[in-house]
This record gives sequence, structure tokens and C-alpha cells, in this order.
Amino acid sequence: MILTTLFLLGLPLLSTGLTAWSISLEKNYFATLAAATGHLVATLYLLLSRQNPFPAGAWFGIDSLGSYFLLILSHTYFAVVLYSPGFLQRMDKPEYQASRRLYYPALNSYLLASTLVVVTQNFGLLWVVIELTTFSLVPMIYFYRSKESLEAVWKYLFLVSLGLVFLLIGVLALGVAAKGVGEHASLILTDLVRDAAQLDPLWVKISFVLALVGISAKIGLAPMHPADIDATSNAPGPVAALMAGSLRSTALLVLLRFYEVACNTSVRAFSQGLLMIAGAFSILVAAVYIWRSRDYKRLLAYSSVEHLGIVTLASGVGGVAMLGAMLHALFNSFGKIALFFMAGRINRDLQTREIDSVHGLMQRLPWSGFVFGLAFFYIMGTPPFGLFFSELLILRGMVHARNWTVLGCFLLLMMIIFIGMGRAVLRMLQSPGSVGPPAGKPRERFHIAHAVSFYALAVSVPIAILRPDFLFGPLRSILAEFRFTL
Amino acid sequence: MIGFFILGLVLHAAAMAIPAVLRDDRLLNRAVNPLNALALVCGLFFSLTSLLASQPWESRLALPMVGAIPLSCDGIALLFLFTFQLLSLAGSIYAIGYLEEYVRRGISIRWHLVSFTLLILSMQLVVVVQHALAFLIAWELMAVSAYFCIALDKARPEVRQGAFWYFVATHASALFLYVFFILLHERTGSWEFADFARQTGWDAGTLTLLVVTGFLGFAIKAGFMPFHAWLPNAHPAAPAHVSGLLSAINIKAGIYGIVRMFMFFPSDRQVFGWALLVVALVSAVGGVWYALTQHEMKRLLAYHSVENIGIIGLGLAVAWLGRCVGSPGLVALAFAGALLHTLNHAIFKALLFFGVGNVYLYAHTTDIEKLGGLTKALRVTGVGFLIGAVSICGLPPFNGFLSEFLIYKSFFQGGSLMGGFAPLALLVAAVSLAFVGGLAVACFTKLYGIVFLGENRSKSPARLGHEPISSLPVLAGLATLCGWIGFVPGTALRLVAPAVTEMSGLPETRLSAELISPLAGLTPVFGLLLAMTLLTLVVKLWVQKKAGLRLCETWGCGYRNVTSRMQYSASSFAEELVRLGQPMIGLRVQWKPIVQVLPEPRAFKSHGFDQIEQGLWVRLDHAIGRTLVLLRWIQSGSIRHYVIYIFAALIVYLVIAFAFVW
Amino acid sequence: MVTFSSNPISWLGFLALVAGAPLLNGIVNKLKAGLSGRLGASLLQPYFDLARLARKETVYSRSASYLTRLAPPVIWNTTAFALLLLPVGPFPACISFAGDIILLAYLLGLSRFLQILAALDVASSFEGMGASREARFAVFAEPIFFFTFGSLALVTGRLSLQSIISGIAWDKPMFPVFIVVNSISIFFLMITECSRMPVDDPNTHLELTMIHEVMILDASGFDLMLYQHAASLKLLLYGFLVTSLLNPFSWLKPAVGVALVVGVLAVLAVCLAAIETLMARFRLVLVPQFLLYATVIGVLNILIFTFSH
Amino acid sequence: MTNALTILFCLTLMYLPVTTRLSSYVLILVFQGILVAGVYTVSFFENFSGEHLVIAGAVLLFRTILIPSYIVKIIRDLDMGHRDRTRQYHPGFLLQISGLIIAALLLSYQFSRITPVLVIPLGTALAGICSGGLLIIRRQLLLAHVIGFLIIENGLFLLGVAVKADLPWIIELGAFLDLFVLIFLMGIAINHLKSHFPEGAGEDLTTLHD
Repeated sequence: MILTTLFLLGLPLLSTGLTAWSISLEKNYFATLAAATGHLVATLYLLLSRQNPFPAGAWFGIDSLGSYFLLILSHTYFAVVLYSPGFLQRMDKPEYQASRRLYYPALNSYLLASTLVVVTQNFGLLWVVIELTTFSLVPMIYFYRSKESLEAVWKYLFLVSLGLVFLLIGVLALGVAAKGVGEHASLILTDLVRDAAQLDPLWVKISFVLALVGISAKIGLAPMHPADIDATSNAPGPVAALMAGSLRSTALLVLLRFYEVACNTSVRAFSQGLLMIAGAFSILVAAVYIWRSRDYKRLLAYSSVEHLGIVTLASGVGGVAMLGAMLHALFNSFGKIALFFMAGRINRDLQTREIDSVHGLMQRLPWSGFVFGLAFFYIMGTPPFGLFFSELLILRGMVHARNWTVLGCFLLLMMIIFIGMGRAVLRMLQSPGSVGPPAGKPRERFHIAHAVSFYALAVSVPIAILRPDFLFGPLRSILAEFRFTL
Repeated sequence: MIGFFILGLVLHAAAMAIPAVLRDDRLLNRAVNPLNALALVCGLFFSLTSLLASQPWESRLALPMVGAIPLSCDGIALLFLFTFQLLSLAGSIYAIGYLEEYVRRGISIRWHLVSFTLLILSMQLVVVVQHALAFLIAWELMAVSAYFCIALDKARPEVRQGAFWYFVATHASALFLYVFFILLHERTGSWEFADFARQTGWDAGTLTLLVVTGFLGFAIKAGFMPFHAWLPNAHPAAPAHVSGLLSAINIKAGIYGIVRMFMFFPSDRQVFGWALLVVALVSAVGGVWYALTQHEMKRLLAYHSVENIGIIGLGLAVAWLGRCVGSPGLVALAFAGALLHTLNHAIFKALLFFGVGNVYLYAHTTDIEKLGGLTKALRVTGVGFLIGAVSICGLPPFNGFLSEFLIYKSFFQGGSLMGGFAPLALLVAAVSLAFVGGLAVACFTKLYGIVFLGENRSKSPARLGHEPISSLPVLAGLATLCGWIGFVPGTALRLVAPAVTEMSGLPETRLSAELISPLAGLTPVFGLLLAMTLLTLVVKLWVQKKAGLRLCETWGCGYRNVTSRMQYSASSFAEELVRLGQPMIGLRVQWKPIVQVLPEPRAFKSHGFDQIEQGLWVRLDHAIGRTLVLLRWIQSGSIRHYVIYIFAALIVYLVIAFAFVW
Repeated sequence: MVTFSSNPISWLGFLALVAGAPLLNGIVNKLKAGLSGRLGASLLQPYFDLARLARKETVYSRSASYLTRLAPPVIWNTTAFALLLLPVGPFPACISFAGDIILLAYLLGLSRFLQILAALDVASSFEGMGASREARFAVFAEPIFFFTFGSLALVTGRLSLQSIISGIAWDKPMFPVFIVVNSISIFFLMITECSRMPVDDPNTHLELTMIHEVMILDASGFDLMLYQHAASLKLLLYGFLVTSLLNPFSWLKPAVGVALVVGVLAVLAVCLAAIETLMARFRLVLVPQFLLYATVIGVLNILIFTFSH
Repeated sequence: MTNALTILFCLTLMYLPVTTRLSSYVLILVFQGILVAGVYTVSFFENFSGEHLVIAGAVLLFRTILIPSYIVKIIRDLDMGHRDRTRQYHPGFLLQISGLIIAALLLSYQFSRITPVLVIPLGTALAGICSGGLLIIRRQLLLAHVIGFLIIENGLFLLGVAVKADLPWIIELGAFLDLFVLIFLMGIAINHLKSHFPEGAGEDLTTLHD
């Protein structure tokens, strides 16, 4: 057990130190890879063994929700690390020197911070460590050292931190609510859930609202999403994948923690409604900008706003939809890996982010184009990919809740987004362009990025169809923790 | 038996694997398509034998950890399976010759062949699986692969656009189907069709919701009006063998779905039947009328698919009504008509589309106004197309007549069975069907007369291309089928008999007594007609041999140097009828009236457009765009605005929290 | 169940009709001449014309394809075959089965289809014009047929011409009205289909105004003969449809019945002649209205009938 | 005593709209830091413990010394014209702030009826948070945004006092650390901005938008 914690926290810490100290990219890569592997192994072990390595009631602990999000984090991180050397070797311009130097330390510290977020059970401490994740990734958003990326960094840093201030107020409010418990009041999740009956519903309500507003900027829920869009679309491929795939999910976890508390009190219905509103609004905003978007990286950023919105909406609906939401978060992270990797490569080769100036991707970059197209169908929820099943579950939840208005809006927005995104992506793939690579450039070869993306897209199928128990066991107990029934 | 079917599927899989190893497109074309054909022959052997023996086949495919997926080929599944396989066979043989052209043009067909095979494969799966999730997966595979098949020549923007029309439509239908099956699952707690069918005692609300969502889902696919807009856009975009299969079988998947719905809800609510009747009538009349305005062969044929789907819908509607009044005989009659028309339409529509394909290979255009006199160059195509045209107009003695005959009969029988306004309504339906027939005659005389008869209209008489060899057996075979089913109705009816018995619950014996044997009696009638005609023909030839025969110019009514451009054009042929359709049929006319004494040169342009496509769907698209633009200020770029959002959101949420009681 | 009449007289009757068809034209022409104060050609003139045509050599246009050669026999046969479905006087129809009215309508449709194609085959703009008109009017003509006979089928509850006609019962008070109105509709139909005045002018000489005649402008010799004879068969067919609606044989003695049938045919001939003498041709745009009128009275008729009892 | 201090805090807020000099903003920060620390110490006077002392000390250290001096350093490095582009005197802004404060006090009064809170500190805290936001919204200079952010932080701290939510001291310290790192990063960012946007350095950034 102690070993597990060591793998989860010690290894990232160690590799952070190492990479910060050593300057050789190869060594750093292997250190990072080792950390990532260890982390993944530990995560899988936790999922399989289904036990909490930390003492009960401690500030740290891993419940089923935690272990599940740990998987999202660890898996995405692993994929990103695999892709990193291939990415870095292309970034050989002198002005990238400093960024390359910082790359691995930043990654490792991000892993450390995110793991802390996942395993922390104390809301106060949670606030402290969630701020750390922001700091760890900021230098990487600024990788290209360009005006745009700097502006993105500034906005992201400022708005996210501003949001987190409100999150802290939310934590305080939760503390006040906990006063009702008596002298052994604490901010530890398990205690709060246990004594949910004595919590002051008024303050729980306030804390939930503040938490939602505060963390939205980090999850990328409208209307707090703008900074997120800028950051994701200006960060290099792997970092963007990390943000869209893992950072946002981790932030979502924080929201879910508050939601878990709220779900066990009398403000359950209210919090569900609020989540539905926030989610639906995010999908709407995403639809607004996906309908006619000019920049494909921003398009992808909006798409992740959309999917996080779906997850939020679905967790608000509850029941089967909650199960769907959890799966959706996982599968979305898979898809985002492929999409952002490919977007990065396309951007590098074509030197443009304008959708209108991308032509004949299929001929120009056969592999990247193909994977990009595949990932597009994936993200649109085409069977047999995973998102199809998770969306089906979400729809089931809505039907079960007899929530026709939500269902109708959801389907309408899905359709709009489908049309908008389809127009853009299919145009990029199919519109006639230079047949074959431009003179001087060799035909694109199969790259590890393609392998990773393929794997990420493919692995969703067996998970969705076979429903392995090591994943669905935790999922069921998550639903139990939220007092949802299938 | 089933072994052959499975063998066929395996062969398809193999065909999909070939492109991975084979590099040369030409060889690929000659390897994949024949392999598919072989696979389909195996499949046909299975479906045909079990149809004629009318022995349904059923099994559960137990997959590890997934559970059992029920597979079954009841009569209906078998009939559709047979149709799909038959036409896919024709399509894949035809494709051999047709794709040569694309290979010559240097368009890569590698991915196309994969998706084409996948299309054929998934279509067969759609009818076999009896499990909602599996069905949806097969359905979506079919949709996506069909999309890629359409977008073969994707360098052309209109191809991309047409394919995208299809893509959007099929996704919309999929969304409706999700809701439909989820509702069913919600109600029955199972995903299996059998359990859906077993479920009884639907409450009115759920039933309505189910019927509406399900019908929308399948109707979009089938192309009922007003959801037809994708057909006339997708068909011209697709290569001929694909457009053939789209019209022949892909839209029939929607019909299959509607038939399945019938089995799910044994309802006695007539209103659904009447609603379907109205929709079908609108589709039939509207489809053929729009077809009349078209000057692009594939668009025209696409609208005729809408019309024929409408005719099938009429049969289905009467069948529903028959079930409501509890008359198995009527159900059997109407269903036989609908299902037979499904088969027939598949055959002659594929025939027509393949004919258009040959025309395209030959003249490199499908614009009617630029063509003419093709029979002299394309003999087989000319004859085949004529037979197809006669059949689609429902004229005896070809297969179209048979199915429309059954549907007419079902109208009259239903009229005599039901009271109140029903007879009048059905009479009106019959009359409209006759009207549709008249319009179809006008439309196809226009099409065939302008394209294949007369003289070539285009300025460049220089001919390119030829009739591909592989297309000849296909055209001949399909034409023969049209004639065979028409002349010997017994066989075709035996194919639909199992499905009809399932739907109507009418025992085989009564079915053959009431349905098959009367129609089988048509054979001698047509035989007599044929004999008389041949006799007359012989006499005529003999007389002409005696009296002499001479060739000369067409009598130009005294005008000299008549050129081929002076022939009657398609638009002028159809113009009056199109005018009568105003304003339901959009018609744009551009010309300046002549006022002054010495007028300068004048031009007259007129072309029809689809009011529903332009006025409804395109406008909807624009409306959505305009509405969404209203919100585009959100991402203003100023951090100060974003801070406002945070506070605003906070305030709004707090107001929600405290103002509204939850 | 398809039944071929075992009664040889039906078949003989059929042959007699085929043989006698041109006579009706002759009668009409004679009457027309009489009404317009001319002496007119002999009643047998149509036969002479046909014989002359049969002897003449055939001239084909260079643009014509196999269809021009194929069309005449098919058209003649389909039209003649339609006559086989008609009950002749007291005798059963040669061929009858449930739904043969549908076959009847569609046989005529087939002949029309080929007629139009044959017209378009010779690449002449005039014949194209005629073809377009034919197609246009046919669209409105077919519903009339289905309305009249469809309503009869619904009323009598039967589907074969034979049984429908024998099922017409005169005891019901509304029936005579019903039948009369129907027969008026069919008379209009006959005028259109057989391209008589005021829809078409059979013996004009201006190609621009013709419909049927212009379509066969390029036919000659035996083909033309077949066309002409088919036209007269069509006229006779519709004439018989009208008369058989009265179904005299169910309530009169056969001899009287035959007399009645002949009388009615004569009346029809007189009507045609009178109309052709008295009326001018419609403007072509008005023809659809004329046909719609015929349809609408059919609709009213069936409405009145259904709600009168 | 607490109330007196918090009232003073309100007055500092009132001063925000009437000045645009960065230096006076910094002074306001320092003063507010002292007030906040004072309020904290006083409010926990009854059950006074080492933890509280430590936190109060930390507050003083961070809010009155480290951060202000760091901001002054940035101002020096960038030698940016000491004033915001926006107009010096803002009647509208002033009215908004005062209205805000009144509204906040009323709100907290209403709030105190349903649940036990210190009315005036709560109102002040809310006023502080809102007026910090208002400052960000009103001013174009990025440093002004940072200042506004810090004012919000002060308000937040007051809020903690007002609702008597005593987090474990270690968490409080962590929060301070976070705050400091954040300001530090913002400083670096602004430095880079200087190199990227030589003209109109530190103005609001609006190039990224749809």
C-alpha cells in the first residue's frame, strides 16, 4: 500500500527534481517516462484492488471517484509523455531552447499537482493544490514564446486564479456549513458526506454555487471558458491534449466533490438543476462558435468545452446519465489526445491554423489526415467508438428522468455542432489541394503520434462494449456515493 | 444454408482486407468487386432458398462478456436481405466497368472500395440483427460508409456538398432512432426486438412519442417528403453504381425500419395509418412533380425515388388501416403490394441509374438538354432504360404494374371494408395514384425521348467512351427481372409470401388462394398480348417487305435546314405541367418581353427548384446561422469582459439559488 | 381469378368490334358532313383509307430508331386488347378478373407512352410539341377514369368491369343520376383521349394546333394504318364504356338491349358530330380546366351518392 | 473594534475610483494589508492562539511588505507611465463603488438574519470583492488588474473572518504561498509583455478573440 502512494506521489516528485536538475532531454525523457509508467501501473493496481492506500478520514484518500479520475489523468499523461520526444525533436528552433528545457519539469510537476488534487480529501488543501496545477502548466502554454501565447497565458493565469478565489469562498462556506456538525467539524469529504444531515443547507447551497462559478474557468464551462479556449488553442499539441484531456477532467473532479456533498444534503435537486443549466449553456456557447469557426485549434478547444458541458449536464441529470457522464469524461480524454496531437502536426506542417487555407489533408498528410478524420468521427459519437455508448447512456438518463426539454435542447445542439464541425473538418480533409506533399518534403511517414492516437481511439471500443469490471465496479460505487440508482 | 451467408460475410471481410495488400488501383478494382459479387452470390443462395422454402432462420450470437446478440432472418428480414443482396450483386458487377473511368482519371478508389464493401456488408447486417444496439451500430456503419462511397470524386465541390447533405440527414435520422430505441428500452427493459414486439399495453403518450420518433428516424432515411431534400443532392454527387444502390436499397433500409415498427406496435389507432397515408401521398405526388422539373438525369431519378417511396408508403398505410379494422386479407394485400414494390423499385431504379451511368461514361454529361439520340450508340442501355422506364411508370406487363395493381386493389378493398369517409379518402388516394402514374408517364417519356431518341443536341457530337462490358449483363439481367416479375407474378409473390404471412397472420393456404393464384392468372393474359403483338409485328414486317421501305429526312413541315438544336427540349416538354404546379413547384424564369419594333437578341431561361429544399431546409440552415451569430460577442477578447461574466454568472446563479425554490 | 370466357360469341363479338370500329368514324364523319351541309364521303371511306395505307410503301425518318418501328404494332395491340376486357352486350367479357379496370387504364397508358416516344423519336419539333400536349392531357385524363370507375367499384363493391356493370342496380333512386353523371365524365374523357373537338381538331392542317395527328406526322404506310385503326378502336372502346354503364341487358330483353346499345352509340356519334360542327377548338391552356371540370363533377357525384343513402 | 477597522477598509475602497496613480494603488494595498491583519487579530482575540499569531504575521509579511514591494519593482523595471489611460476622475465609478458598498452592507444585514455572521465585516468583505472586480473592469492597465485582484483577495480574507470560518493554519499559509507565486508569475508575464508589446505596454490585451 505504501508502495502505491510512493508510486503515485513520490515518483513524480522525484522525477520533477531530476528533470529540473538534469539538462539532457533524453535522461529527462526516461525519468518522466518512468514516472508516468509507475503512475499508470499504480493507478491500474488501485482500480483492480479497489482499496484506499491512505488511512480512513485522513486528508488524503482515494475513493472510487478518485481512482477513476486518476486513470484519466494517468492515461492521458502517459500518452503525452510517449509523444513528447517526437514533439520536442521538431522544436529545434533556438528560441524554443528555454521552453524545451522547461518542458519535462513542467510536465512532471503537473503530474504531481494533479495527483495531489485527485487524492486530496480535504477541501481546504484541495484549493491549495488545484492552484498548483495551473502554475505547473503555465510555462508550457507559453511554449512558443509568441505574442498570442503570452496573451493566452496572461488571460488563463488571471481568470483561472480569479475564479479560484471564488472557489476558496466556496470552501469557506462549506466550512461554515460544517459548523453545524459540532466540535469534530472538518472539511474532509468523507466526514462531510457522513454528517451530511447536520450540514447547514443554506451554506451548502452557497458553497456549491461559488464552487461552480470558481472552478468553471478551469473546467471551461461557459461563460467562464474564454481564457481556456485561448490557452488550449495556443499551447503546443501535447500540452493542449494534456489540458483538454486531463486538466479539465481533474478540475471537473473538484466540482464533483462539492456535488457529492450537495447530493447528500437537501440541496440535491438544486445542485442538479444548476449543473444542467451550466452544462447546457456551455454546449450552446460551443455550438455558437463551432457553427462557423475559422481556426481549427480553437474549434477543437470549443469542442472540449462542449464535451465538458455534456459531462456536466449529464451529471446534473443523474441516474444512468451519471454513468454516461463518467464514461464520457474518459472517452473524451481519449479523443482529445488524438485530435490535439494531429492538430499540432497539421499546424506544424501547413504553418496555418486557418480552416479555409487547409486543403486536401488526405493527400498532403495521409496519416495525420486519416487519424484526424477518424478522431472526428470518434468525437461525433459514431459507433462503435466509445462516445456513442456514453451518449446513449446520457440520453437514457434523460429519458428515464422524463426530462424532455433537456433532451430536446441537447439533441438540437448536438445536431448543430455536428453540422458545424462536420463542415469544417470534412472540408479540411477533402477539399482539393496540392496532391501529395509539396516539393522537397518527403511523404509523411507513420509516427508514434499516430500510433498513440490510434491506440487511444481504439481502446475505447472494448471498454465500451466489454464493460470491464475493474472500471465499471468503481463506476457503480461512484453512483452509489452520489446516491444515484441505475 | 446459413453457412453460405456466413461465408459471404467472411468473403466481404476478405474483400475489405485486399486494399491493404494490393497497391495498383486497376487490379484492386478487378479483385475487390468480383470477390464481393462472389460473396453476394453465396448470400443470395442462402436468402433465396430459405425464402422459397419459407423457412425463417434464427440464432443467438453469444459473444464473450457482451452477451447474446439475437440474429434472425424472419420472412421480412429475408425479403429485404434478398433485395439488398441482389442489387448489391448488380452494383458490384457494374462497378467493375464503371470505376475503370475513375482509375483512368487517376482518382484513388482504394478507400472507396473499402467503404463500398462495408456498405454492402453493413446493409446485410442491418436486417439480420435483432438487437437495438447492434442495429444502431450497423445502421451508423451503413450511413458512414455510404457517405464515403458518395464522396468518391471529392475534388468537385458539388460532390462534397451532396455527400454532406446525406451525412447530415442520416445523422439526424440516427438521433431520432437513438431516442426511439431508448424509449423502447425504457418501457421494456430490453434491447431485443422480440421483446419489443412482445410488449403490450402501450399508454397513448408513449405510443405517440414512439411512433413519431421512430417514423421520423426512418422516414428521413427513406426520403419521405419533406425529408427528401438529401436525395436529389446526394444522388448526382455519387458515382452511378453508388447512386443506384442508394436509391435501390439504402433508402429501403428506412422502409425496413418502418415495417419493423409495425411489428412492435400492434396498435388499433387508425390515426397513424391516415397520417402515413397523407405523408405518402404528398411524397408520391410531390416527388414525381418535382422530378418533372429536373434537367439532370440523376436528380430526376432521385425525385422518382421519393415518389416510389411514397407509393410504398401508401401500401404500408393501408396495411396499418387494415390491421386496425382487423382484416388480415386487406393487410396481406396491402403489404404484398408495398413489399413487392420495394423489390420492384429496387430493381428498376438500379437499372435506370446504371443506365445513366453508361450515359455519363459515354457523353460525360447527365444534363438532359445536352443529350439525344443515344439509342443508336448505346443499344443495350437504350433498351434496358426503356424497360426500366416502362416499369417505373407501372405499365403492364412489367413488374411496376404488378405492385401498383396490388396497391390499387388494396384501396378498393379497404374502401369496401371501412365505413364513413374512409372509402372516399381511399378513392381519392387511388385517383392520386393514377395522377402520379400520369405524371410519371410524362416524366419518363420526357427523359427517354429527349435523351435516347431524336438527335444529339450538344454542339460537340464527338463521342467519348463506350458501354462498359461489365454493365451489359447487369442491365440485361435487371431488365429481364423486370419483365419476368411482370409476366410471371407467381414467383415474385412467393418471395414476399413469408413476410406477408408474418405481418397479416393469414395462413399460407388462404394467402395463395386469395393473392397469389389470382395474379398468377395474369401470365396467360400477358402471354396473349405478347402473342398478338408478335403476330402483328410479323405481319407488319411482311407487308412492309412487300410494299417497300425507304429512309429519308424527317418531314420538317416545310422548314429547311432544320438542326438538331431545334428539337423539342426537355424543359419545353415539361413546361406546361410545371406551370400548373405553381407555386408548389418552384420555377425561375428569366426573360425580357419584346416591346420595341426592332428587338435585340432575347434569351429565355427557366429552371425549376425545390421549394421544400430551398424554402425549408436551406432557410433553416441560414436561420440557425443568424441566430447563433447573435451570441458571437461572447468571445470578445477583452479580459475585462470576462471578469464581468464571472460576476454576472455568480449573480445569476445566486438569484436562481434563492429566488426560485427548487 | 382470371376467367377467359368460354362463350365463343364473346370472342366473335370482339372480332366484330375490331372489324367494325372504323365504321363509327365513318358515321361520325358522315353526320358531320350532313350537319355542315355537305354530302360527305361514304360511310366506308375509313376502310378505303386503311386499305390504301396498307398498300403504300413505308418511309422512315433517318433519325428514327427501333422505337418507331416497334410502336405501331404495340399500340394497336394494347388498344385492341383493352376491348377484350369489355363485356359485349349480354355476353361476358372475353377476359375478366378482379381489377381488370386497372389493367384497362394502364394498357391505354402503355399505348400512350409509346405513342409519345414514337413522336419524340423522329427529332421533329412539331411532333415533340404534340407529344408534350398528349402527355399533359393524359395526366388529367387518367384521374377521370379512376374516379368514375373507382366510384362504381366502391358502390358495387366489385373490381372487374364485368361484375361492376352487372352489379349496377337500377332500383336505387339515386342510381340513374349517378350513372348519367359518370357517363358524362366518360364522354368528356372520350373527347380528350380520342382527340376530338373541342380538345383537338382531327382534320385540321396546321401542325401547330394538332395533338394526335401531329404525333403521327412522320408515320406512313402500314404503320399509319395501324395508328389510324387503333384510334378508331379507342373511339369505339370509350363509346362502349359509356353505353355499358347503362347496362341495359340486366333489365331489358337482349334484342332491346342490342338496339339500345346501337342507339346510344348513334347518339354519341351525333353528339360528337354536333359538337365538332358547332364548337371551335379550345385554346390549349383551357383543356386542363375542361378535364378538371370532368373530374370535379365526378367528385360531386360520388359525394352526393354516398351521402344520399 | 473590528467594525471600525472594516469601516476604514471601506474608505480605502472609496479611494480607488478617484485615483489612477499606480503608486497610490500600492499604498492602498499596504494600508489594506495592515487593516486586514488587524481585523484578523482582533476578531480572534478571545480565543487567541499561536496559529492566529502566525497567520497574522504572515498576512502582514505578504500583504504589506512582499507583494507591494514586488509590484513597485515591476513598476520600476517597466518604468511605465505611472497612470492609467482612463480618465483621472470618474463620477460614475465613484458612485458605483459607493452604491456597491451600501448594497453590500444591506445584503449582509439581510443575510445576518438567517444565519449568524458579523454584519459589517461581511458587508465590507463583499464590497471589497466586488469593488476589486469593478476596478479590473474599469481600468485598462494590467497592473491595475493585478491590484484589483489583490483587493479581491483582501476582501476574501475579510470574508473568512466575517463568517468565522477558521481553516487550519497550514492551509492558510498554503493559500498565501499560492497568492505570492501567482503574483510572481504575473510579474514575469508582464515583463515578457513589455518585450512583446513595446508600445502601450501593459494595456489590456484583445488580440485573441472570435
